[in-house]
Amino acid sequence: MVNPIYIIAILLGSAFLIGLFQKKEKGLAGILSVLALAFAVFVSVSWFIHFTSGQQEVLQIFTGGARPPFAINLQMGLEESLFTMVINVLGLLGFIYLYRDFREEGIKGSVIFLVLMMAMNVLIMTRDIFNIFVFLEVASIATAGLLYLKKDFRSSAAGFKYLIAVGVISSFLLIGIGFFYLHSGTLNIDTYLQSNPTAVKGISMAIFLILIAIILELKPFPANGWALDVYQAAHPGISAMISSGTATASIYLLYKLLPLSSNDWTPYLIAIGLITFVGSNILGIAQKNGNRLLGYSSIGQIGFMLTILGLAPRLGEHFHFIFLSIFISHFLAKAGLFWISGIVQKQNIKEWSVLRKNSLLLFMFGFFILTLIGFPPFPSFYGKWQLIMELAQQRFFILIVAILAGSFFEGLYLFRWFGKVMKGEEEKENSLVIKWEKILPPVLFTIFAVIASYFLNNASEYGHSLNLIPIYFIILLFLLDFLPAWIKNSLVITAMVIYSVRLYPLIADDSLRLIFAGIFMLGGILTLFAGYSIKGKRAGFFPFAVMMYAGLMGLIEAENLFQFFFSWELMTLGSYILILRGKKSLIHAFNYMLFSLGGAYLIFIGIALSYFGHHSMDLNILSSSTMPGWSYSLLAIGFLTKTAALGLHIWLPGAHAEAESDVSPMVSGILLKGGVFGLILLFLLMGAEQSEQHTLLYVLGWLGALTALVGNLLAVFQEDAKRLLAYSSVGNLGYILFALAFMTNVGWLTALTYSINHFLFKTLLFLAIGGVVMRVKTHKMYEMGGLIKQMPWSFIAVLIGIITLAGIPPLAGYAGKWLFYNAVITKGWYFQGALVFFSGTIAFLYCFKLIYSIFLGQPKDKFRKVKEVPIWYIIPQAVLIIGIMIFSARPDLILKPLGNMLAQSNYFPTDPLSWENVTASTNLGYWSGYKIMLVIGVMFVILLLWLMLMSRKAQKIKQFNIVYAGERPFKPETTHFSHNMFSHYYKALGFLSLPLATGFWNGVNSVTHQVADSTRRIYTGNGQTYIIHILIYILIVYMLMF
Amino acid sequence: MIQTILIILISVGMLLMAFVAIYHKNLQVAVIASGIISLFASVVYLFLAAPDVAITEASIGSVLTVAIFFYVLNKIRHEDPEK
Amino acid sequence: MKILKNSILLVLLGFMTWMLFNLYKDYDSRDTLNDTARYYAEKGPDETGAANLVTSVVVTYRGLDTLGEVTILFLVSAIIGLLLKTENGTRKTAMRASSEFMITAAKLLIPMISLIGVYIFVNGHLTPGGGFQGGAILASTFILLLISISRNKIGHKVLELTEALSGLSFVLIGILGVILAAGFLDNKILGTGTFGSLLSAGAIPIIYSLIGLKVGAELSTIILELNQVQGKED
Amino acid sequence: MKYLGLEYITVIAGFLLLIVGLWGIISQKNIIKMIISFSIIDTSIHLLLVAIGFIRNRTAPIIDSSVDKLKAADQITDPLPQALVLTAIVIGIGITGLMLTYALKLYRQNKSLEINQYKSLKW
Repeated sequence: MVNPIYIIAILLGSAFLIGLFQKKEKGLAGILSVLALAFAVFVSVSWFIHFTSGQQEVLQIFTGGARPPFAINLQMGLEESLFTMVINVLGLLGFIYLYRDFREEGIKGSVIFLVLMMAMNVLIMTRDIFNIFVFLEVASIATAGLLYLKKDFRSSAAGFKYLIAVGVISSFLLIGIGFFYLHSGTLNIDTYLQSNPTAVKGISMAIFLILIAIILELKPFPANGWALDVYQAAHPGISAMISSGTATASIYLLYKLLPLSSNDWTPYLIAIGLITFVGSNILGIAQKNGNRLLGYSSIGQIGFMLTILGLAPRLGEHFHFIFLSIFISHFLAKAGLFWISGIVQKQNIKEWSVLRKNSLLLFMFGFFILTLIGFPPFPSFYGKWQLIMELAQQRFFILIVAILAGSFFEGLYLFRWFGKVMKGEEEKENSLVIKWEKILPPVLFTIFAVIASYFLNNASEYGHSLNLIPIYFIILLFLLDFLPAWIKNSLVITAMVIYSVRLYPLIADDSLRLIFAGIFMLGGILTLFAGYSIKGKRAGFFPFAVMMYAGLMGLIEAENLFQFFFSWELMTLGSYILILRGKKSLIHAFNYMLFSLGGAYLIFIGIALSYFGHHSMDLNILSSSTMPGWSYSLLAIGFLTKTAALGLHIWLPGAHAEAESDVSPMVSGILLKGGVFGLILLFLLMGAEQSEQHTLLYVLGWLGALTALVGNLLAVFQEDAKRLLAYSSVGNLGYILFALAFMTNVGWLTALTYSINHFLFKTLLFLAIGGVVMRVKTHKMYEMGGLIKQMPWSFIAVLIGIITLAGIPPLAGYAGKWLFYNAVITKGWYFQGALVFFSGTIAFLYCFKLIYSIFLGQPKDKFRKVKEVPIWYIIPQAVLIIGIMIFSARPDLILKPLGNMLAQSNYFPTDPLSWENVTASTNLGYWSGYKIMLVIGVMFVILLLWLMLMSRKAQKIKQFNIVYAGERPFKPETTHFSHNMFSHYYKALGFLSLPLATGFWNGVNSVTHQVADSTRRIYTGNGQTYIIHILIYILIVYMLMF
Repeated sequence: MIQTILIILISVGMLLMAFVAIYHKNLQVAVIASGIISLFASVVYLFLAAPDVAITEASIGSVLTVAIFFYVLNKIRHEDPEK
Repeated sequence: MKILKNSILLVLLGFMTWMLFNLYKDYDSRDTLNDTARYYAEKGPDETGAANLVTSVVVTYRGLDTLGEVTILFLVSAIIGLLLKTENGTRKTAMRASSEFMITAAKLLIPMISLIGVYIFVNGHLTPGGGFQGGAILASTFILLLISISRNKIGHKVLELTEALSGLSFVLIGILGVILAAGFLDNKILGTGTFGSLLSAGAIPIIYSLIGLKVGAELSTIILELNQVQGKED
Repeated sequence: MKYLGLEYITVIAGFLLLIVGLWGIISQKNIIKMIISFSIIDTSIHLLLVAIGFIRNRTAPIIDSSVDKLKAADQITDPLPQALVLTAIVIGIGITGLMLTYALKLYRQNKSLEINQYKSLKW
């Protein structure tokens, strides 16, 4: 093994040697620097391998010919080797990234860089306090020096502020070191620790000064204005070094020095960390400058790590895993993002949409953003999960809330940025110049992050229980993204078929899961068929579609809460990106993500609360939650964000309406059932009919009823066909929620019937309407009209869809209604039932509007030549229609086993349906889908024949018959019957559809922005103010502590 | 005793010079005042049995630092905005 | 407004004073050496062979610190050069005409003062003073040189060469310590010699001379950079 | 009487100088003044450190004719803080030099030495 002292010697020696070189030898200088940095990487990696392969003994490196504490010693152990390794890898790649910039400026830049790397290595390894001071100064000066790469005034100003601030901070450090020596008689950390230190007031204050100085180096909010300016002004390559490198070294320093203090720093570190984490993430919301935003995010993440550091004594054996997971994601993602920022060379985050010109960059950008937010399967997810669960176990509920709030704010601005990059206004100029040395480091860091994910997954407590095959498949799809769409589509469909076949035996005896698996898989395959109509590559579609379906299937397969949450997040992420793909869906996808993120965190807290007092993650722990009220409510609200209950519904219409034609059915017909499945799981585990949660259920029942009413009502007033369907989904999910809340056998059958129905008809309708919209290129119904001739098939599909939707016999919708009345009467929720019944009649209104405005009436000139929708849309529609027919005629096929299961498995044993062949009966009456179908069918045929007989003499009227045409108004559509169709209803019922929820959320949004915007004014830009902040910060912590 | 009195006097002198350095309008004078603080400090070091530090402070703290200050001030004066 | 702001600052400073007073309260003068210092006093002279214990601490026991600090000066001189590079990249030196008297005086004084500087760092292990002090004195002679001789050609080259070579040698001697003696920067790579003589104390005189040269060169570079800038608009 | 020892006076002077320096750095708008204040803070800390190493009635840590090599431990002051101060002084001039260079650069780019003129970066 190479002695680690050579890292220092070689780096420093090369720096001095390069000082000898002349300007024209800059190529040589570059090579020498790379070699030196590579050597450092080699040494630290070999030590890391040495320690991870079982070696325990820590290497002590002595200098100056004497033993510590008399001379300075360095230490190389597992931790040191890990941290030097990551820093040296960063250094090597960071240097390669900056290579060209250094070259243009002569050779001195590489000298500074090498010295910075050397200083960071020493900082990690040294065991001597004064040595820390010296090399902190070296690192700060090198950092300030590297700001030279940008020559503008702002960069100089930032450099000066940085120097002054760091100067003041290190003054306090030095005072602390002096008094530490006075009281302890040593400068060596180990010697002091071994000497059994007693808490003398003097020394505890000296240690306080040392620690607070290191903490200030970590840029705690709000004493960090100087650092933000540097992040913004520096060359992004340098910012990457500061954010990932210097911060790493400093946080390790703090970790190393913390044991010195006999004071309990735990609460202070937690508070400092959390204030920083939440504070800078809130401030990030109002930030428009990309680099500064990354700065805020950096500082926030470091605050998070500080919190974890503070919690270390409480986290016990899990500490290392949690810390590493959070650390490595921050480390990789932040460096990667700063590097990408250097390629983009844009200030305002809006202009980052230029990234779209390069799909690799775009991919990496998204990858790093998601790594930061901590979505599964990205590395920080595992740590965050473990952390929250440990905190729950120790009843730190407020901490959980604070951490998740901070994460939420971070998610908020990162997703907004992400959205802007994906869908923001197109950059005109073609200015994305990409050099190999600029793209290599982020690519490598992406790969490292994938590897880190893999290892963290293996190391995490529940990771081995995950089914990673879908994840590998998603990665494969990313790699195959260059193939044409139809190949990938076939691949995905095949995979889903294979997956279904594999899955079936596992859940065959669990009808509940079987139904939902059927919806997810069958629906998935059907909707993917529509995708065959799309030519080209359809880049970036399939990985996320698979991600969504993988998430949905994961929900079904989940055996423990970890798997469940993992899949839930996966599903959210996939669907978000699918929705984002729509043309005008930027803001809607963002809203969807916000609600999903908030909902996911509520679910997270709910799981954590339920986990309290248990020692397994099994799903069953939900049934014995020690805080049932809280955990069930939080979980319910979390699931309701996905099912778009009233008040949480405002994201849905836009998201569903603006998505691509074949994505709308996916997210509406299928995805929403994910939320329903969550609710079902929750209600099941809450403990059947004898559930204690009556109040919660009662409230949910009301919520369902009101959602049904408002959703349907809002659907009535829509002019946009897809938006109408979307609001109708809100209403339909209201029914489902209402019926679920009954917690009776029939109630649940109702809910499940509605779920199946909604899947069938909403997928059908969205496919049909989506096909139409794709052809006529408008969403506005009053602009369509008379399309029955051009699109007879779509007409039939929509007709069948709305018959099912409206619950008109003979189709399956009626089955739902019949069950529903039975359930309401048995349960006795008459008033709510009446409300839901009333909303059912409202549904007639919009169903009529849908079919009339689009397909009947006067055809428009410009649509005379539109064709029927592609065959790939018709196939799935046909399948769905067949499905509706079967389910209508033989509902017993599904409902009978389901009812039996609900009755037998002790969930809902009372008052089940009794079946006699195809006829179902309760004590209120009976119903047979088959017979109704027969009767109505006969009636329909008779009526049709009669009508045909009667209207033999009817004459056809040409379109421009004067009797019908009249004068052509200026804007003909607006006089059309279907424009503003139900305005008179609006007068009566409009007050119900006032955008109260939207108003409320807008208010929340603007308040948050106001707070962020006014708080960040503490960063006045004046270096002096920053120093005053630092002094006040020291004083406040001091006063709290002593 | 003489030492004590001397040290007290020097300390008072250092504080006075510090105020001069901070409040004097003329930057040159302020710089020289800060140099004098260093010089006084090096005398203190001699009293405190630290000749090494005294020499260093005198040569670096009071001579070279002041020289660097002057070079920069000179430069700033020459780069008048009016030019 | 300004008064208000200043009084707030004064209150802040008042608290600061209070905090520092608490630090002072626990200060108590020492009457014995602690273990670390006792080791230096008892073992230092024999281990390192240096009579000046401060030197033995600076150069040997805490050699890594010294390496760091020398690096700081090295960094600063490099950074100043980078920061002050003029836009078109050319640099002019000051062209102040020097009087005959100054030149003569400088010619007389410079060798003498330089010698003093060299003497100080060569004797660093015996008498007060050492590399830093000697280096600083060398740098002062450099200032004299700049003042007295216009258009001097004593340019970067010599300084950079001195700087880099002495730095490299410092590191190399450090590495020799690993190979030949007990660790990085161990001075026992050479014999400790007769206590109190010039050629004693192992590598200390060599290292301290290198430090002296390096510090001198670095401080001179800093001054030179600042001086060259000055010439820009003259 | 104890508190009239050299080290006590020096420590008090050091602290007072530190406060004055801090005052200068937070009250003076001129960046040259801020840098001067910073070097005052530096000097004050050096004073503190040297005082910490001082032991009354002992000589400098140099083994010469006045110090018995074998009884050095009872005759000399603590050499370590002095070594630290040496390092700190050199670091101090480095930082001061760098700050001054930045000041010069700022003046060139903005023609002002007032710290509150450099606020193009904020929030």
